[in-house]
Amino acid sequence: MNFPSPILAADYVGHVVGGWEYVQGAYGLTLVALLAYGAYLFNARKDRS
Amino acid sequence: MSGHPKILAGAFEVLRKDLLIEWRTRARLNALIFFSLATLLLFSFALGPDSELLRKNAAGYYWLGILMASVLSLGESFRIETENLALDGLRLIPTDPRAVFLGKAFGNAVMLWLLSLIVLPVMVALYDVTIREGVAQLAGLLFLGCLGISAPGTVYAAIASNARARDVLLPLLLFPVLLPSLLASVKATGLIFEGDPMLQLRSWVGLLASFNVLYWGLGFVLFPKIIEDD
Amino acid sequence: MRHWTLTYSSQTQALLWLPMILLALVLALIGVHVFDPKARRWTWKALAVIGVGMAVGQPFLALSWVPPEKYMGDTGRILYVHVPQVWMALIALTLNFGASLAFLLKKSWVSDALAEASAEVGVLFGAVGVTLGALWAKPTWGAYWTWDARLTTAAILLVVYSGYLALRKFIEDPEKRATWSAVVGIFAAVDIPVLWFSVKWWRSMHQTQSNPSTVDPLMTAVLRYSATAFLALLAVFIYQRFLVASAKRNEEVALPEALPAVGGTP
Amino acid sequence: MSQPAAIEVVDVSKRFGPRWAVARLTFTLATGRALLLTGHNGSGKTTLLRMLATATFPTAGHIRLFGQETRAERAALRDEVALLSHASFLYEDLSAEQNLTLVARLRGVPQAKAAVAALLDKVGLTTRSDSPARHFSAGMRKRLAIARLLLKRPKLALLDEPFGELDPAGIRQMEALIRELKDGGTGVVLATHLVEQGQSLTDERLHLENGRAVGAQA
Repeated sequence: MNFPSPILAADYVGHVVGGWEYVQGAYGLTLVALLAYGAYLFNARKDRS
Repeated sequence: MSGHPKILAGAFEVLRKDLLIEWRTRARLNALIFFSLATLLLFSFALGPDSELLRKNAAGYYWLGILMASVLSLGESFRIETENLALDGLRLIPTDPRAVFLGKAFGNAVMLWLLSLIVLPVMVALYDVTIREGVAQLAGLLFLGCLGISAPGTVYAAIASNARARDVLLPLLLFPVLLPSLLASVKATGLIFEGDPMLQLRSWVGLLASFNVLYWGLGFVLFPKIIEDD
Repeated sequence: MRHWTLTYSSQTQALLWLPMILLALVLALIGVHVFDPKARRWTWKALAVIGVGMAVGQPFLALSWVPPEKYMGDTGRILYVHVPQVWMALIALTLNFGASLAFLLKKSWVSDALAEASAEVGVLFGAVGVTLGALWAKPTWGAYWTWDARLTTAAILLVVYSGYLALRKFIEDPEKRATWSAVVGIFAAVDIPVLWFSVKWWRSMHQTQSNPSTVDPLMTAVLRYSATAFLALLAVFIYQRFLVASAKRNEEVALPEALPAVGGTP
Repeated sequence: MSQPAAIEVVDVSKRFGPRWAVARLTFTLATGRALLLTGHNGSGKTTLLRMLATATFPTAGHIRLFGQETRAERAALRDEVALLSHASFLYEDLSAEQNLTLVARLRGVPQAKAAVAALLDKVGLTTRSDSPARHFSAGMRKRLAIARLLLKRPKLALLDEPFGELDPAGIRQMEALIRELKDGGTGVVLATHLVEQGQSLTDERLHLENGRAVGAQA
């Protein structure tokens, strides 16, 4: 019953007071940083080959 | 042939040479003294006229003043070596690179120590500090702290002196590495100022001594890698 | 403390093993990558697929599957990225130390390139990790930054290795750059544990580290899953960055074989 | 061969960044002979001399001096090889005498003070022995650098543009000095633009272009 489900996620967004967007922001930040670095590496690799 | 006595003899000559140069260019040392005095003054200006706060943090400001001056004096100690490629000349005499490290690092420590002693009375007056545990202990501790700055300082100054943007690079590389010995120095100096009822001084001094052993050992082993060109 | 642990379904129980299996897979792939040069053409791709796939699933698990933490609530979910990110940074910087040491013992452009790659990727993960730590600290401790030993050390660690990266940029001669940065890398690495203890003693403020036995197994599982995902990404990043560094080094240092032999004697 | 050659350069290359300062150079110089090194600016003369002096080491290839490999035996070789470099190696803030005394002490020269005084006399700097090197003219620096080199009594003297910045009298003195070194059995490598002057002092010639030996001639 704890299995990942979008409904459950939506439930959390509705229920949890405060903090939730904040947590999502933190995850977004990680994602952006890793993506940006990956893109930079991809570019650098393309330039070198 | 190149046993330990030879390294120590070489180190002694290098030390003598550095101190001789410092003595012949006293104007530079004077400038350094005024620089650290200005730094101490700036702290008291920046913090306002709260004399209680200044006294409480005096040890910290004092060591920061020494640290700021150390960057200048370390940079200077390698500027004279890059001029005319004098360091190459020293190597080819030949001088053991480890002897160069010991001599220069010890010379830098002595210079910083003298500086800190000269600035000491002004600092005491400026921050209204009482030295509760004795001036001799303080002088010894200051020397130990200066040794802790000069060993990594000499290695990093040798590196920075040959790189672009050396004035930015030296503090950038050096300050974070110096933090452990700086923290120990500040704590121990603070205890000498404020008194040491809990007998913590010994352990801080012991800690500082251990950092010294570590950094001097690393410098001794790694310095040749920096100045030998292969 | 949390008796509801016992109510997990057998399905969930089985799933708790999944992260360990994935971790073993990732470690095996890294091992093959390191020891079999011929396999490198595909191992990094496999790691990339696993890493990206797991990283996409990670927010799903950490944000919705795992129940909120008892005391911290949802904010505690930040830890599922913060902690593994810092772990990865430490792994990368340890690798930098190894590469620096290897270079000083035996000069090789491979160890130099590896040192460059691991330091940069380590700083990236470290910076993200520390930022997330600060974001977590604000709602938890009421301030982004408390000067506790671990935070302070982490921050200084970032400065130390940013200095290392700056040094690499400021030296043009590849031989000197390699040697000097190796020396700086060793000084920095030795300084890190020293720094940690000194800051700890300086602050004399304790914060005991949590360990798996005091934490709900579900949370441990998600933490392990996240660490595995980031480990795969870390390996891919370091390898790719290593290839970039190697290619650059090859441009910088032509080989004497490229020169025709036209020797002459007086 | 009963005696190893003074200099043995085997397929030596030296790279600075992307540029090859010396490229696949091979030559030998028998003991007691003097070599003239010619070539334009940037042809690799200075780099070659620095490698012979063990100040720096080849990127590829080997250099052996008196049968000893430079990289491995640097400590021993530095005792026997002296370099008169383009850079003077002097400490600007030390006096002429202090500069020499430093070298003498580091080499463990007996009666350092007397030896230094004799050398200062020889290069004609006795009257200025107490002024710091900073106040010296280029020619005087050169003289001081020569005195520094002579403190070593080297088996091999490497001279990079020894006549540069000297006045005519100084040049004559330098010539006499090089002859003296040669007669004393010291090997000499002389890099100079003054080809005729150099040829009268040396036995062999090596011409460098872009780090390579060109048109070998005796």
